[in-house]
Amino acid sequence: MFKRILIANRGEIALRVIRTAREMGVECVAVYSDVDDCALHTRMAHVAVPLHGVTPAESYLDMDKILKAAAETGAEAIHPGYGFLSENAEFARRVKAAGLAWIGPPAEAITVMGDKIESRRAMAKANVPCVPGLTDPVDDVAAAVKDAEGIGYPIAIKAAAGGGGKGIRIVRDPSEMESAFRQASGEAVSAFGDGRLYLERYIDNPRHVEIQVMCDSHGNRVHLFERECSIQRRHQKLVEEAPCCVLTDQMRQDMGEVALRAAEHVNYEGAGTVEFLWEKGEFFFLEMNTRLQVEHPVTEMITGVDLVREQLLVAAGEKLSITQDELKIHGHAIEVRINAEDATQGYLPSVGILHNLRAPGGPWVRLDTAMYRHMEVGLTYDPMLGKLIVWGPDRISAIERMKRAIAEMNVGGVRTSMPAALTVLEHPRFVSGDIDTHFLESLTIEPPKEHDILVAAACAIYRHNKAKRSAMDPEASSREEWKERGRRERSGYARRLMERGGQV
Amino acid sequence: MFKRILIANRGEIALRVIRTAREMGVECVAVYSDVDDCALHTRMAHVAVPLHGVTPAESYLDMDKILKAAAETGAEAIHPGYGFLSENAEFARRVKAAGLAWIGPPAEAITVMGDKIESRRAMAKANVPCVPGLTDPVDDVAAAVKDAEGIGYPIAIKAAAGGGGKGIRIVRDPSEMESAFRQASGEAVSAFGDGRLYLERYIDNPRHVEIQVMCDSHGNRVHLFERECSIQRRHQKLVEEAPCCVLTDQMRQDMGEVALRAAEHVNYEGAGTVEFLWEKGEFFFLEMNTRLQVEHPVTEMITGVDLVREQLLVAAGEKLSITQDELKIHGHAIEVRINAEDATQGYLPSVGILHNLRAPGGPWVRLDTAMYRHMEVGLTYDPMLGKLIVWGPDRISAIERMKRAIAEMNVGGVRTSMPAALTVLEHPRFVSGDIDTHFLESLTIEPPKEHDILVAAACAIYRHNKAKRSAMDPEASSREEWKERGRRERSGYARRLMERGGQV
Amino acid sequence: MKLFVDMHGREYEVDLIERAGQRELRVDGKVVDLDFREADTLGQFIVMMDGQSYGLSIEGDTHETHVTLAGHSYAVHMEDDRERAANLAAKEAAGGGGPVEAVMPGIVVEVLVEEGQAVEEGTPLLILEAMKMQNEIKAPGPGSVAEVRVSAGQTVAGGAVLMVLKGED
Amino acid sequence: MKLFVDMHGREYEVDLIERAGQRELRVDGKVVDLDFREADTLGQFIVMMDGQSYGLSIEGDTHETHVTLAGHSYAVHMEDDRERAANLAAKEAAGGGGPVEAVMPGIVVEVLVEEGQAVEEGTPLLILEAMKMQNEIKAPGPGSVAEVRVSAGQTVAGGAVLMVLKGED
Repeated sequence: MFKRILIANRGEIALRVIRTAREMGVECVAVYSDVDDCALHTRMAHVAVPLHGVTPAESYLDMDKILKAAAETGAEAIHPGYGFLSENAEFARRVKAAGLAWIGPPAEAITVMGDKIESRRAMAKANVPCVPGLTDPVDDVAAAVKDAEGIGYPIAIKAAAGGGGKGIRIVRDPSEMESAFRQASGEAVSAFGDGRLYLERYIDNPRHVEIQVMCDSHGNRVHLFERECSIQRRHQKLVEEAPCCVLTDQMRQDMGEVALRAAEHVNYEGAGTVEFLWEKGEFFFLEMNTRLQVEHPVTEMITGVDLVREQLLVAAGEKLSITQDELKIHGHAIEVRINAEDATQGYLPSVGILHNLRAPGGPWVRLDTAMYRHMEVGLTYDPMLGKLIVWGPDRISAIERMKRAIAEMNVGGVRTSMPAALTVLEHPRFVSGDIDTHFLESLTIEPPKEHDILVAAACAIYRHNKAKRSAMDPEASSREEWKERGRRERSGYARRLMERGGQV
Repeated sequence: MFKRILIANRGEIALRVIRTAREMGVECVAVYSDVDDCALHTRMAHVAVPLHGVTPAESYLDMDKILKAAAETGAEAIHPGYGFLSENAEFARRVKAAGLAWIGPPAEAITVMGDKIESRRAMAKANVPCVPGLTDPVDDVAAAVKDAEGIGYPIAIKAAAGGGGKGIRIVRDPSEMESAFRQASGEAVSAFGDGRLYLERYIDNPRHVEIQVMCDSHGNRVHLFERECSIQRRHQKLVEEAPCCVLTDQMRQDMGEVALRAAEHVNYEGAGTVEFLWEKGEFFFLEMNTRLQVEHPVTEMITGVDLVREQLLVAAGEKLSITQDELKIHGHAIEVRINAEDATQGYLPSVGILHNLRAPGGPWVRLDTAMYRHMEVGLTYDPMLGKLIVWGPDRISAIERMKRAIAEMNVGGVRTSMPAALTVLEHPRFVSGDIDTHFLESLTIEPPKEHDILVAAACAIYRHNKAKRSAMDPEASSREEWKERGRRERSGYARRLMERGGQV
Repeated sequence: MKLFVDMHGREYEVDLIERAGQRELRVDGKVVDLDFREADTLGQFIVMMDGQSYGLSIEGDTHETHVTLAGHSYAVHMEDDRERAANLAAKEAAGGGGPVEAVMPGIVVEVLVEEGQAVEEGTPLLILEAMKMQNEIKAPGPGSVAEVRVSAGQTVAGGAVLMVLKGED
Repeated sequence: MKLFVDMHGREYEVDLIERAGQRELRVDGKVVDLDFREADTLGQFIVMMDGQSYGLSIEGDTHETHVTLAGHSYAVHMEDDRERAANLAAKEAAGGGGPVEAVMPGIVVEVLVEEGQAVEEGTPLLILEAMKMQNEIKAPGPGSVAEVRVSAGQTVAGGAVLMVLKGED
């Protein structure tokens, strides 16, 4: 096993890797941008190397800086986490060329699976069922309208270089094609620097079901069952669970075998996820994510397998510690993502200082987060602040436990996606398991009226007490306000916006 | 199932019960003393009833007040937690007489098992192996010296009404008997109001191994395997784990069957623990705790069974949700108790305000605690502030995980037992499983020297920065100090000590 | 003190009178008996009402507060008589139009209208990119564009005025 | 600034010089290069030293601080030259005797010695009950009992003087 690895990431996933590495006796090198100089991953690593710079491009996406940090600290391997450079084949190649181990799949697998069109071709060859559609990018709107007729409406326009739902547009009628094509192309260029689009049949009410696979370099491959991720908005998942309540054992086995076929076809190694659209018992290959996923904890909770540990074993050339026969589903797990966004205001991004954190606890509650008191939440990085995960012996008890855990939690200083998750968990359709990928978007997130009187009265007293305090000690209270303003003005987010010429 | 229950307790165990009750849709009534008016159990219950008063006798031990609160709030059952009234047969009887369900065993079982001498008699009848000793209390020192010769030294002097190690003294030579007898008798009177003592052979290097049992009112009885609790000091456990690494499957089954025999003999219902001394493959009945135990989470983690849920089911007259055949040991779990005591200073009690809390997180880490920011830790109640629990697929990975979790945690404002737990977990004897009930007392708890330079340098800068701040803003810094002093003076602990005529 | 309390469009009138240390509280005219305690100095509160106990988080200032209660989040706006009158007057003065503000910080990708152009309710005004997602900002009602204050490529803060509309008379 | 830093009987001499905004730090004469940052205002710090990163909690005042580092707890006592001299003088003045203080708050169960009585090192002086456990307080060295300040049943605070001993000359 490695003595020391470098983690080319930040936030909760950097911490997630540090935790398992510590438990394995592996030292961790953290890298950090200027804004992350007091971040938890910086504090909890054994060695922390400043990358300088603020934007992802200046820091966590800068391959040269990261490889230099690895060389200088004697790291033997690089874990990319998710996002940033995790699905960058060039980086994987450069890591290996530098004589380091890459804690991820071979660059070739990343390349094939990272391209929507290439991956469809490869999967068709491997006899993996795909959604009806074209395997070539379309040139322009006219071609798109023509091709769409062959595939049949509704049509999904997708970015060839895409992922995470970015650059996707749905077209239900030829008349909508022009506007959708232009928007999708724009987003694809802006997000990926590659405007190529392709068309696919749009499955109307699918569930998003994905299979976790793990492969080592000795030809051992296992799948760790499925995750149900239909609760999403703009293709961003919010609530994930395992297992999926509509899969039969036979279907689970079939999907697992198809996923392993897909992995084998691209000589996969390490952790990967094969995503499927599922409708009425049929399933179609959507894409393969060639990295550890945000929602991996639900799989860990139902199997007892530490996926990061397996990743490290595989990258060090060792064998998987588990076989397919040993893997069993034990109970039910649910994850809720804690995003800095105001779910009651159309999921607007929310920024601020986390001054009032309250974490849930008790049996079978897991919190994966890099939040800390006084942390500043800005717009520079991903809005996901952490994940709340629960386990229960069955789905209903897991739902009840998650509702309990959310009720205990408070992330003071920003608004979060938790009220949306709670609304989902309380909804009869979710409880009965009757969901699809449109379910979340159909919900209006609003606090229940039940406690309005209480809240109104409490706020009035809060205001009254605050006013009374100012009256009694006007100096202290103006000092408070001054401090508050100072904090806002000094805050890195404001400073950076100013530097970039914006207003605050 | 009940609609509403009352929890006659405070702290982490009150929270533990509230959490499961919430998940089952059962409302909770909390009761609270004057010092607990902002405690987490008060905040997280559905209904909170003030008991007034400060000392346990004035609040959590006052049966009249608690029964009145139950009547007024329409609670249908009472959960006593552990400690306080949990093993008080009179209270169990009064709860039932008031027409409420008692979430615990029948009063008769409490009575028999609560008396050291009675319980030994009963167990001998049930063919449960006991430690050599007398079944009658000894009258005085002279009688003790005489009886001890028949049993053989070393001798343990125990309080007949005792529990939790209180009032126990070990005598290795007749010359030590007088002083030990006097101390034990004094402690027994002060702790239990009952000075009766009995003698027992003292097993020199035993392990403390206990079996969790659960019984319903329909004659169903299961054991949930063992807990290893040898890491203790003055009979107060510090680190607990499940399973015990020296037990064979056969021995586990034997001990489980003996424990069920013990439970059956006293018509047990609900959750209980049969404690054994274990030495070289032999085991002897020590006592039965007729309540949920502090260390129940390690059993929950390896079995997936929520013991509080089973308690509620049984008390409501329902059947256990699990059978012996379904129960399997899954992995390994460890618990560390977080006590407010300075392990580096001979475990002196530590009091203060918790102003700097940092909780650990990540995979398979559970924190059961009622700590909150600004909580005052005094001497009125038990010094146990909470418990850290981890799970791993095997013992070694659980140990590594616990070390990692302890390293992430900080309880600022008081000293805790965590450095002692860490010293245990890092010790080769513990790692190899070679422990007995004297192991912890043999350790000197001292921080390692390795980081002394770092700590000394950091403290110097800390002092320097503090001094600089005072110099720059003397008014603010004297205000700080004044506030600090005010906080101390206002603090309930100080106030109460003053009221009782003490000095602060 | 009389307060108009708005949460998500639901409005309540709260009267709070303190007399000789006794507090009387009415919401929409009905007496509310409430025990309110600060659990720490950082925003955690405990409230007892109608025999029930609630743990709340409250953050914010005397006008805009956020309350978290059992996992749900309440955005609460408070005005007293005087503030309400002032706010109403300001609103009236703006007619059907008024400033279009950036609801979040971001980058202007494209401005879709020109000064003087007439707009309907829902007419796309500009595209704002934030968190890598593009969002169309639409006209809140019919009118015309009085002033465009931003251009493509510009970074704007949350609350920044993007353009000013003139309402229909 | 020169500081004598004691932790659990291990003593270090720290020199801290700040010149033109540059800080130079020596521990026992050896230069230590340390990056020290406050992560919040409540006691969390991050320290980088010798290429390693450490998350620390530091609490306390300028004389007695407690540090938590990777689960271990350090009780740190600091004195500068002047404070050290004063403390040494005070210690000397007390001779081998001095006050016996309650190391924790509790209740006096029994006083086992009388004024004027001679004691050896380890002679039980009194029994103090705290957290329901009885603890014998023993004489720290040989001498005699100069004064008994408490009696059975009395509640005492941590640090309270229980009796005063006279050391052997």
